[in-house]
Amino acid sequence: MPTRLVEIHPPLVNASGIFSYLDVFIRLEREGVCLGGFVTKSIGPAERSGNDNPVVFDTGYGLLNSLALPTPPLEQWLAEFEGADLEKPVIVSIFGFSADDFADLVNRLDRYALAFELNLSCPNVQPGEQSLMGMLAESPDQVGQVVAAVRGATDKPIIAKLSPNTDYLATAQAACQAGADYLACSNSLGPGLAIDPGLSCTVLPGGTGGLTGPPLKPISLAMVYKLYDLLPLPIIAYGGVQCWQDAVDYFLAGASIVGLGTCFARKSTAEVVGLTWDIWRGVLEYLDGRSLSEIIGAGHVH
Amino acid sequence: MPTRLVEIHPPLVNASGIFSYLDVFIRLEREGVCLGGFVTKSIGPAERSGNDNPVVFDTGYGLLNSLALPTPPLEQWLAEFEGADLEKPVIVSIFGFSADDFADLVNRLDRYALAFELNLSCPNVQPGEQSLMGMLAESPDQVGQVVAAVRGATDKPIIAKLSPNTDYLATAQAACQAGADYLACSNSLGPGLAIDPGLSCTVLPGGTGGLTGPPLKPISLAMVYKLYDLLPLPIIAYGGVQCWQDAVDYFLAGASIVGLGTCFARKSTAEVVGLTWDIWRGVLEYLDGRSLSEIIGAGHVH
Amino acid sequence: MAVPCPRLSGRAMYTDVTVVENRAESETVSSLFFDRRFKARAGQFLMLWLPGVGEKPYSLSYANGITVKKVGPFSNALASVKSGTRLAVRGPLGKGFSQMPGRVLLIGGGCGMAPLRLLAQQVEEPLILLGGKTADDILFLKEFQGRGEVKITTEDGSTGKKGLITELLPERADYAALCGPEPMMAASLKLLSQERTKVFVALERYMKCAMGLCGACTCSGYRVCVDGPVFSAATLIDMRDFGWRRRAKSGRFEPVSGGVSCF
Amino acid sequence: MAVPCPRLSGRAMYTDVTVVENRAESETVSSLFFDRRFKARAGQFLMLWLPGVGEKPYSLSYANGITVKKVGPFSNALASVKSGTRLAVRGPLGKGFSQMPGRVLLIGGGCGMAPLRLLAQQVEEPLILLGGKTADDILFLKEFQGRGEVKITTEDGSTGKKGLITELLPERADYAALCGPEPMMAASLKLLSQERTKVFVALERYMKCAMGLCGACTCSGYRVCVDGPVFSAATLIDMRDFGWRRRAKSGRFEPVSGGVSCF
Ligand SMILES: Cc1cc2nc3c(=O)[nH]c(=O)nc-3n(C[C@H](O)[C@H](O)[C@H](O)COP(=O)(O)OP(=O)(O)OC[C@H]3O[C@@H](n4cnc5c(N)ncnc54)[C@H](O)[C@@H]3O)c2cc1C
Ligand SMILES: Cc1cc2nc3c(=O)[nH]c(=O)nc-3n(C[C@H](O)[C@H](O)[C@H](O)COP(=O)(O)OP(=O)(O)OC[C@H]3O[C@@H](n4cnc5c(N)ncnc54)[C@H](O)[C@@H]3O)c2cc1C
Ligand SMILES: Cc1cc2nc3c(=O)[nH]c(=O)nc-3n(C[C@H](O)[C@H](O)[C@H](O)COP(=O)(O)O)c2cc1C
Ligand SMILES: Cc1cc2nc3c(=O)[nH]c(=O)nc-3n(C[C@H](O)[C@H](O)[C@H](O)COP(=O)(O)O)c2cc1C
Ligand code: FES
Ligand code: FES
Repeated sequence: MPTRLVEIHPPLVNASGIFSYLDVFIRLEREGVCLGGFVTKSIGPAERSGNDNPVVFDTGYGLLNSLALPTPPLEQWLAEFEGADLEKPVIVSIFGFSADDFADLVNRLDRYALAFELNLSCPNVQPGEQSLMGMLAESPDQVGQVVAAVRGATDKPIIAKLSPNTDYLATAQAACQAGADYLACSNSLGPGLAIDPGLSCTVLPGGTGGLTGPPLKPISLAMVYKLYDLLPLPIIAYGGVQCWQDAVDYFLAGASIVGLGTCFARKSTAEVVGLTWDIWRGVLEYLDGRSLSEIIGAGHVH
Repeated sequence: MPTRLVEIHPPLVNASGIFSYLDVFIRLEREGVCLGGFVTKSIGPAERSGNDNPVVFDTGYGLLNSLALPTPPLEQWLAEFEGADLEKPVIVSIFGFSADDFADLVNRLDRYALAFELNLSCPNVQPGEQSLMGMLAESPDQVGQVVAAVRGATDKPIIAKLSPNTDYLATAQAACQAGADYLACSNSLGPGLAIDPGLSCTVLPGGTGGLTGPPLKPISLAMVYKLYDLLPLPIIAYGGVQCWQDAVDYFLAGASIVGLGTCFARKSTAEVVGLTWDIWRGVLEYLDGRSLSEIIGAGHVH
Repeated sequence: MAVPCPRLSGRAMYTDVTVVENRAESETVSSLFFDRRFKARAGQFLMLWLPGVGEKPYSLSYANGITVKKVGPFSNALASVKSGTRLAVRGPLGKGFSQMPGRVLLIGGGCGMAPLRLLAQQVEEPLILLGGKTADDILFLKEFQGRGEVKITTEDGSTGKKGLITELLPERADYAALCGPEPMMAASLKLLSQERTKVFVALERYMKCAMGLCGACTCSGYRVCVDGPVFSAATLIDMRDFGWRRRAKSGRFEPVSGGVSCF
Repeated sequence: MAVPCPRLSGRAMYTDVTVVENRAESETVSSLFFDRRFKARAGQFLMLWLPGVGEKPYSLSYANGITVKKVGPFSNALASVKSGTRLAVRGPLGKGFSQMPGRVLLIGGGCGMAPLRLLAQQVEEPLILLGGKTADDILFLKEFQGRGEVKITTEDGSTGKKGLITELLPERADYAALCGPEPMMAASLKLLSQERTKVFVALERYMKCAMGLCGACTCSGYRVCVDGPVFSAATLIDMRDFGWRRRAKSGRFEPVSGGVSCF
């Protein structure tokens, strides 16, 4: 068991890049959302616009996105954190282009974070860039350096967010050795491509985008299951959760916390709130009086 | 343009492992299926039972399978080919555990094949095995050796079937250099895992299975698109085709032939025949008099 | 009740059922009853999954039950589950028997009596012919007698007429349904189809995906899991393999009479 | 017609439309008409995608059309598409205006007149107040006059009363709908809500996903693309950012009056 625990009750959060901003979290908290905490969009070292629209494409079975990490200036983030009237804890997701970037961000944001989630694995890029996935998740060495730099800068829990498209066992091991407290599985899949047959051209800027939603679920579930066996770190599961059964699957595979993203597509604030309650109530009914810890990893029958 | 062309009209086939046997192909041909040819299940060097049931799991959005390459004895395959009263051409899919295995199979099966599809990329295993994906698709070197061995054994077109889970650009390049005539994108994704919350255990033998159907579509489409730009080889597209729009997407991305697999789930012979016609008629309406070659790759607007 | 999952609506892979009774029908045959009734036509089947053991097809013999003959590892494990056990099942799968208005002949042997039992509930006053090696093979006798006239043959004469079921044929009928060992069905079919009878036959083949994809269950190109397991005589004419051979787990052909048959 | 795709049924991302007319409404404003009518409530919008240029939200001004003011690169490109051009659109998206039985006041400024034009068709005998800098800003005048009484203000007095639209307030009404520059709407709201009028306001924010996921379009935590763009006065009370600030493409805050506004 790690010394640094992420205390989140209920153990449900939004996924990074979903809802993104503190004002949306405050709104959802006021309306009674059933999440134990929130995860910010990935905050970067400098203002970025991200890609031009269209940045999402619904395949009918999952979502492709190529937001490519838009982020307001860090000063604005700090002001927003200062002014935020929020009771639930916030996991701060960060990204950068070097270990120093990550460490600097942690220094500036430390007092606002319950924990830091390191985005090591976004497959999306603005034109001409290399992706975080390419720079970091594909290289256990790089991942080790980033985590070590962050470890040096904070005592808060560190969550290493992995990619399903790389050798995640190696990345996870590197993150673990460098001092990560949690693993997060997973960032988006692929990337994939969308074409509009009517206009006969690709849809997303640069053609491709990360795939999320139901297609990711079995892949991410396999990651959680394998990493639970391999490493002693607790796991936050992301990927295709739509209903309580999906959340239960992740707990059985070994996740301690489950994150929700694409399932909120097209949902108003009231509908978002309703869905979180449906999911958590379903989990409670499944537990039928047992504690959650009894089912975490219970799908590992050998 | 390759010297060795796979002539298939209409340019639709079943995917390997779907329907699998010659007697099913004969039945579908008699009933008027709208496929230009058939692809056998992957034929191996020796009889194999594959995994114990359950070998499939429907996630509700895609299919996990872990058949793990069952194959009757080669002698039976030869007898079945001899006796087969089939008009449409057959692409023979083969697999082996060494370059020699592949070459031997080609020697024995050469006279029955329109072309050979090399399964370099199946992620499924019987307990204790290494997967074809792990042995071959993850190593461009190995892929080069297998393709070269097959090239030495036949003048028939060689199709290298790639994995979406590995560095497919490198694999494709190795296959191309070693003399492959076609690329096939792609074999199944992941693998992914399925858990039964009711019984609190994993479903598939060994836990994981390759993911096919709609989740694979955007990933495989990205592969086709990128490989079309990178290499001069024509492409056979597999992955998540459910309707004519999906087939059109693949043609626009650069595929010359499109394969159908998971879309046939739960369909009777008559329904399979109907679906193939729906897909091909949709493509023809989309073409609206143009020839297919006009749209192959036409989604590449720069 | 928890909100059902949109992902699973109408396409859940498994239904969890609890065994509420395990009833011995004979020395080697048991029926399992579930806490759930299935809306099914006779001839349709369930895939029953025993974690760690396997997953195999069984015909519904009751709206809420199946009947299993102990012949190998899976069927022995299945026949010995205790009441209270939770099982995961897929189905009902496949095409069952059609409506059969008119005079119906039901012809059953071995575990074929399982789907026939359910079918007997779904047709009016059938004439029922049952055959077995010995008295112990004749299942559900009371229930069949409650539905129509029953005639029996056994090879050892321990009950009914001594001999083969084919000796009771031809009986005149508008429809006939055959469930049993394939050689018996093939022989009966030959005798029957010369008469003006619409004949339906329930086949068994080794099943893997049970969703029409893998081809494992092919009988002369028909995928038994989706095109069958019930076929009309008109289709059977086209099926060379019927009564002749089937594919084993690897896809290897074996004679239908070979192996440890459950009949 | 080709069989529709099960994958796409009810959840296709884009609808392809063809522009059948590009009508100049003024020097800087054009309406595009499509070969397809949308079932929509006034206030709902389409995401319009111009490959290589971008994708932006536009309110339906007609059941089969939108109205665009040329203010920047995208709107200029859009306003210059020729009839016959094929476009891909998403929508109608968002929450439009509710039913408004009773006396309705429509208050519009700038491109806000676009959704208001459609709304004027959906309510009975509205009283319509239109404001602009100059006569050229007053759109759809004939069509508004065909639906109810119209009062106009312009800042330069080139048509209607010289002054601001707020000077025509308070008008008594059961409902009021406001579409226009945010400072104008904020000022009007203050005057109106003291009366017993149910007020609805249509907001604009920078949109990326337009499906409620990314948060780009937030106004004080409400995601305008799914919770709006139409909000009731009751909700607006809770929205500090209304009339104050909005997020730009990066998420950076900017004043609502800043930048090249389309109003
Ligand atoms: C549509 C269908 C309905 C069936 N209904 C019943 C039923 O109501 N009652 C019943 O007792 N049995 C039924 N069976 C047979 C059952 O599925 C098992 O095959 C049987 O119980 C033997 O399994 P085992 O592992 O115990 O024996 P094994 O040692 O595996 O096999 C014994 C014999 O059964 C055959 N067999 C094995 N597995 C399968 C399979 N998955 N499908 C078809 N044949 C197989 C083998 O070829 C062998 O000859 C049905 C089969 C099918 C295809
Ligand atoms: C719900 C909604 C409905 C709209 N309806 C109409 C309409 O009916 N007619 C019309 O002409 N315009 C409408 N707009 C505004 C339109 O989407 C564009 O913003 C506008 O055309 C300017 O785009 P541009 O690229 O030409 O100018 P730019 O140079 O990009 O921007 C000009 C100004 O518009 C703002 N803006 C840019 N992009 C967006 C965006 N995606 N969403 C919101 N604001 C943006 C900028 O902050 C800037 O102040 C609507 C916006 C929203 C959110
Ligand atoms: C629109 C969108 C934006 C995202 N932005 C981020 C991001 O900024 N940082 C990050 O680590 N992951 C980001 N992701 C990935 C999600 O956090 C999550 O890992 C993924 O969507 C899988 O979960 P889901 O299937 O429930 O959506 C984004 C996903 C989407 C759909
Ligand atoms: C049940 C099943 C069995 C398969 N068996 C094989 C196989 O033997 N050899 C092979 O190359 N691919 C095999 N595949 C992969 C398919 O050929 C195909 O690449 C994949 O299913 C993607 O296409 P789809 O999404 O249309 O199903 C199998 C797939 C399924 C679902
Ligand atoms: S069992 Fe796979 S096709 Fe019938
Ligand atoms: S534009 Fe993404 S949430 Fe509204």
